[in-house]
This record gives sequence, structure tokens and C-alpha cells, in this order.
Amino acid sequence: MEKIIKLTDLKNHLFDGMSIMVGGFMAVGTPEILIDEIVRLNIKDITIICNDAGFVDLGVGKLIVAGQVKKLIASHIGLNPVAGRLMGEGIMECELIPQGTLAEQIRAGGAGLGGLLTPTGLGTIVEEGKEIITVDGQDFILELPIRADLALLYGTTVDKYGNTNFTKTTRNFNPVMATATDKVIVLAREMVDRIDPDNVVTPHIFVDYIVKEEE
Amino acid sequence: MEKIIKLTDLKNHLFDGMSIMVGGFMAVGTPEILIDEIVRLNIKDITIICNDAGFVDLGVGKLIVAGQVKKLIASHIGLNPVAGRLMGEGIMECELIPQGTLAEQIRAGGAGLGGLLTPTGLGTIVEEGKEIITVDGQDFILELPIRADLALLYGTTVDKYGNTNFTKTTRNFNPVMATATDKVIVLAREMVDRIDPDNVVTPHIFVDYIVKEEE
Amino acid sequence: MDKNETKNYIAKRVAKELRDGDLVNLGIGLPTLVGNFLPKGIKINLQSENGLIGLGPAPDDKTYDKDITNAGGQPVTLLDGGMYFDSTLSFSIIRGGHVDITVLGCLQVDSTGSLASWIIPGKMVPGMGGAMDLVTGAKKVIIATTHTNRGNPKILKNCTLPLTAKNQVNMIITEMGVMEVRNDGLHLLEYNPEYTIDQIIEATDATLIINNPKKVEVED
Amino acid sequence: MDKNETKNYIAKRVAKELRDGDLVNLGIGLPTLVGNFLPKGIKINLQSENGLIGLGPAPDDKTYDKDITNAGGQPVTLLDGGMYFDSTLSFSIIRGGHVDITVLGCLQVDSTGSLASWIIPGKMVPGMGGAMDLVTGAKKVIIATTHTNRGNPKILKNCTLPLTAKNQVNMIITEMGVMEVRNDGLHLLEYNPEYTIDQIIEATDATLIINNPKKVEVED
Repeated sequence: MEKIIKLTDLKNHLFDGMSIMVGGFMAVGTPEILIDEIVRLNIKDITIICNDAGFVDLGVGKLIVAGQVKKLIASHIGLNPVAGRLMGEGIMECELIPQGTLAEQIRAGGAGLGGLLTPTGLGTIVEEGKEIITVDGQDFILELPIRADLALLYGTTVDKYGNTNFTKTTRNFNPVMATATDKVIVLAREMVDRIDPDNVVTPHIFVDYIVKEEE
Repeated sequence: MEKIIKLTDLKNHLFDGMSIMVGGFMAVGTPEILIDEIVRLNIKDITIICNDAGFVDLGVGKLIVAGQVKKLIASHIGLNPVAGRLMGEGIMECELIPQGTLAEQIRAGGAGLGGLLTPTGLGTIVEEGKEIITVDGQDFILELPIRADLALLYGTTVDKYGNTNFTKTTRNFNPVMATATDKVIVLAREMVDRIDPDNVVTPHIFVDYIVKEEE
Repeated sequence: MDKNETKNYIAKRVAKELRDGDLVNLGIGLPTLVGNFLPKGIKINLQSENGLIGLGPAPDDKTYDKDITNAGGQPVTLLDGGMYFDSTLSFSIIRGGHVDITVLGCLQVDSTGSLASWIIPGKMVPGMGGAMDLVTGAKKVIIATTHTNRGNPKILKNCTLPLTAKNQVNMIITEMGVMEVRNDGLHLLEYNPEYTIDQIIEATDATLIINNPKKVEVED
Repeated sequence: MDKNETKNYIAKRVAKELRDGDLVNLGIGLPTLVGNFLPKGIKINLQSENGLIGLGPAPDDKTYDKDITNAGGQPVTLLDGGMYFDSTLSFSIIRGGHVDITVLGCLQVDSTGSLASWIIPGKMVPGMGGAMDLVTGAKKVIIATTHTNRGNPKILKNCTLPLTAKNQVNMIITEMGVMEVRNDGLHLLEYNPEYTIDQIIEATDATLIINNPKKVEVED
């Protein structure tokens, strides 16, 4: 199956009201031109799942500033003042989740787990409305899996099969998000002939489509 | 801190009644000479956590045949007839766990999770005595973390810091076990100057000691 | 059909269930044969739960590598584009629904889609290995098995041995035919014309729902 | 002491808590300075929760790489022996107790070891990022902070802002001294002789248990 598509084909995989996981940490490892295309297409009422709110001009921040995000699920929004304002004004719903819990919830969504028990957030507002489960006398919060319609990732090296690696700190949430959505589209910085089978981070079976950064 | 020790130093990290996780899948990726040393030292009443029971003359099977294993936690024992016999005669306790659940329980032990919810084993004897938790109308088994005193791993390439990689299908349970024990000892097939920081599988912080296979 | 012909017949029919690009996990024994009979133009990705995708044929002297084995511990090879991973990712793939089809053998399978394949109490306790996760997680579970075991039915109303999984089997393929587990019971969709329908019913403990079954078609 | 001297004083005293080989996570701001004052002969491993161990100094023009950042999004470098990993492994390291020491700032911290650092409702809602996991998972949690905020105590009997974590802080280090959270309350272990004990008590809302505190010793 041919996985390589054009940037303009992205529209075939987008719809109003959809949920999208976006790789990256403060926009490091985020597929910027895919975000730009969604801004251009003006897809509405999106639920974004991302480590953070990016910046006003970088990462998922651009979607937030454009008013396209109905709900943001993230661990941190401090570097995008517009996100804070829209949240404060009740225009954008915002669910703040501890970073490690967010990673585990996405992992659970991709790994077929019904949830996980974490001590993180005990005794804080994070535990509100959640089931507390006691194991051997110790309390844990039951956190549930998160999945989405689409994942947009930024791969550094991608082979023709879709095997994908992420260099340095661009890796962050990209690999786990590849496992937890109905569809995965990778923006490839560079297409390569071969990735050493011992070093593949995201196996090709997770990758549905590839957009080349330089067409 | 100098992490390289001699094979004969292994005894300083062993004691009767201890629990040991051993990497490998049907003895592929198992640190054989570390097992041999434990046989030689005749450490007793060990709890072994391993994917399987190995063979009578390979992997953890050698410890089982030598009568040193009090309890085996594994997903499969079919290729070691002695294991089946000792289990049947009540001489060795044996806890059989679905392979994916075993991997997750060890992961939870290393990741500070209080447990995980899996659908695997529902409606089978695996769920006996365990808490069933219903999420959105779907049942899951609550599986608890597993930890051990010591992990014995087989690294293919190890650098002086202890960064460790496992080639091909020798990887299996080795990396996750590195996270879930009080002490980790890696048998190094080869010491290398450097592992590409993008390709390190087990970061050095998990590795306490290194034994070189060829001294 | 002799034993080998029977196995190949079953494997050939199973192979017709595979679609281009599918991620497939084949159990040890009969299911492994399925890989030999892929329909023309169909490329699948074989997973082995010990940690690889891109399972190739058994090695020869030149390609043998003791570090590459399948979940049965046998030496295998890796195809171009394949890769290795650890057990946690392997079972994220399996449990997470990323495996399109798993093909497994059985001791017993029943009309509710429950499967027994890992233990005969007091006799044989090999353990479940990865089977419970595979049967629970794969999108489609196919049991590939001889219809009977020494004349005794393996396809039962209800399994009597300890289960591998409850209500997870989608399809049963034997030398006698193709059966599908549906909400209302076990449907005989196709039959091998070497057998009469009565013979198939006779060899099956489960009640078969039979509604104009087609003849099994496999290439010789 | 001016602002910078105060920060460096605190960072120097925190640095004395680090042991050779420790895995350490330093929060943004003041805690980051701790790396500048490591005792002689001590080598630690700095983790950054966005996915690396072996955090080096800020890059110059030659070593700058836009793909290497810390958890604050700032460019950093990687030391020899360092490596990168994804967010799930990063937080397995953090939550799993593999981080020996985390040093963080605070809005408020209290005598029960509870910490507030991520939200001022209605005013500032940056989010908790990785702080909740760090404070819950690290073996030792040190709060490095100025003793007061514009004259208002930050070390309280009980935090009034929403918590980052309950009962997880082990030590509080300020320009006035070193406090340890124990079961019976907050102990003043060391004090900066530039302040009187009364001044310290005055600047602290929490009740301090004071039993022959030593003088803080840091190198100039």
C-alpha cells in the first residue's frame, strides 16, 4: 500500500468536531506544516490532545489562536497566553493532566488497557471525580485510556514502509500517540532507504500516511 | 562509579530466598553464564520471574533442574518437562501469567503504577481471586505490579556508562525488567565506546553492574 | 487426505481470509503453514510476539542467526522493512487491537466463541504464553484445527477445559468446512464437498446453523 | 544579598544535597542554577522530563541544535553518555522512583510537606506539566525558594492554593535556612547566620521545630 500522500490530501482525513493527537513538546517535534494546513482549511471544533498549548505562533498554539479548538487536553499551557485567556473566558474547554499521567493514558489507549493506577495527583484536584483504588493499603487514582481520531506526528527519518524515528528531544509524545488513534499521519523530515531493524522506534504498522516535509 | 565487575563478584549480590527477574524468551536473550554461576553457588529458594521455564539445559531451566527454584512466575513452561513435573508434584510453585500481562505487571513495577486494567484472562481461571473493575460497562481484571530483588539481563552492546542495547529478538523482556528491580546486572556480549544517544534502549541509570561475557 | 494434506487444506482456506497489508500473528504448528499459501498479490506482515514484525522463512545455513527466533524459539529470518521490539510494545500491538488476524490451534472451541488451548489439568500444563492476549486483542480470531481429535469432537457446545478466552473466536476452519461464530450460534458457511453435511454435523458437538452453505474453494 | 546572590546562595546549599551518581531533575528557574555549584568530585546525571538524561550546559553557536531542548523549551546540549527517550519512559523513570532528587520552586509549601506550584485560580493557570509526577515519584523532593514572596510567607502551616502534591516534600531550602519535613513537623536544621532565629520564625507561617540548628555552610 502506498502511504505517501501530498500535503493537500490532508483534507481527506479531517472533519469538524474531530479529535487529534499532536506530537511535540513546546512545539519541538510537532509537524508544523500539517498544523498550518489545518489552519488554512479552517477545520472547526477540534479536540486537541498534546503535551502543551504550544506558542501563539508555533505548534498547536496556532490552532488555538485561530479559534479552531473546542477542547484542549494538555499538561501545560503556560507559554501560550491566548490558551489561558480562552480557557479563562470559557471559550475553550481545557483539561489539564499531569504529564506522566497523560502519557500513560495515551499508552493505555493504544495498548488495549482499561486504565491504570497512578499515585500522581492524589490529594489534589486531579483526583476529583475519579475512582480511588486501594492496593495493599496504598491509594491510587484510576486513570482511563485516551484515544483520538487522528495522530499527527513529526518523524525525523521515515522509510517507505512507514517505519519512523524521531531524533533527540523531538521524540517525546510522538511514539506513544502513534499507537492510540484510528489513523496516523507522519510528517517526514527525511525519507530514508532503510532504518536498522534494531533501532526502529515506531513500527510501520502504526503509520497510515506519510507527508514529505520537502515535496 | 565503576560498574564493571567480575563474574565471581556475582555472589555478593545473591542470597537464599531472593527474587530474580531473568531476561530472555526461550533462552534467547538470557545471560547464560550468570545462570551457570548461580547454579555453581547453589543459591536456594529462589523466586524466578521469566517469560518461560527455558529448557532443561538452557536459561532459567538450569536453575529449575538443579532444584534451586522455589517459585516460578512465567507465561509458559512447555519446553522444560522438569518444570512441569516439579509443578505437578508440588515441589516448585508455579504462577502462570499471560505473557502480555506479565510484561505489563513488570512495567507497572518499574513505572510506579499501582496496577493496570486488562481484558486478557476475563472469563478464565486467570481472573480468579482478582478484582474485576468495570469501566464504561466493560469488565477488566486489575493486575498488580511485580518487582524483584535483582534483574539479570543479557546486553548485546554495552557502553562504559551502562547504556545497553539488545539485538534482534534477544530484546524481549530485558528492557522492562531493567526498570523493575532493586539491582540490575547486565551480562555484556560486547563493550562498545559509544551507543548513538537516539538508539539507547536501556539508559545507564537502570544498570548497576556489568559483567563482560569474555573476560 | 493424509495428515499433511489435511493441514495444508486448512491452511490454504485460512489464507483466503487475509487481506493485503494485514498484520497477522500465526500460532505454532498448523497455523504457521498459512504463510505458505498467501493469495497472489497479497502481502501481509507477520508478527511474532517475542518481538518482531516481518517474519521471513526459516533460514538456510547462510542466513541463520541465533539471535532471530520466533515465539516457538525456532530460527527465523526478518524481511525487508521488518523490525524488532521488546515485549511491552509487542503486547501493546497485540492487546491494543493492532493485529488484524490471529490464527491459532485449539484443544477445544465452542459455539459461543470460547477457546481452550493451554491446559489439560493434571496432564499437560504448558502455560498460555501469549495466546490469551492474542485471542483477546486481535481484531479477528481464526481457529485452524482438525475437526476432531482421534474421532472426538473438538468443536463443542461449551468448552469443558479451562478457557484461553471467553467469546473471542470469530471463525473456525477445519478440513470439513468453515464456521463463523455469531450472536445466534455457530454457522456453517462453507463445507468441504468430500464430506456430507450429515458427516459434518455428526463430527461436531456444537449445534451448527446451516443455511445454504457454499463449497470450500481452495487451490490444489 | 541581592536577588541573584540570594538565588545562588540557595542553589549552592541545595547542591550540597547531591551525591555522586545521583539522577536529578531540576525545575525551571532557580533550581536550574544548582547545576552550577556541584561539589568537587561529584558527578550527577541530570534528567529533563521531555526526554533526556545527560543534560549539558546551554549551547553556543557551534553546538546549538534546535532538536535538543529541556523541559522549558530552551536549547540545551547532551553530555557524553547521555541519551534520549520518549515521554512514557521518561515518566516511568520519574514515577517509578528512579530519580534520586528533584529540586523545584513553589508558590507555597507547608509543614506537612504539601506543595502548591501550578495554579493561582482565576489568575494564572499554567498547568502542572511534569511537576506532579516528579514530586510524587522522586526519592527526595527539595523545594528551593526564596523564604518569602514580597514579604509574604511562602512556608505555611497549610497550603491555601490547589496542591501539586500532598505530603511529598522532604526538604525546603531558602536564603534563611534549611528545613526538613518530618512526621512531627517542620524542623529548622540549618540557618543562615545573616538572619536571627527570630527573623526566620517571623518570616515563616508554619511552626518551626528548632533544636540546635547549625549554621548553613556554603562556599563563596
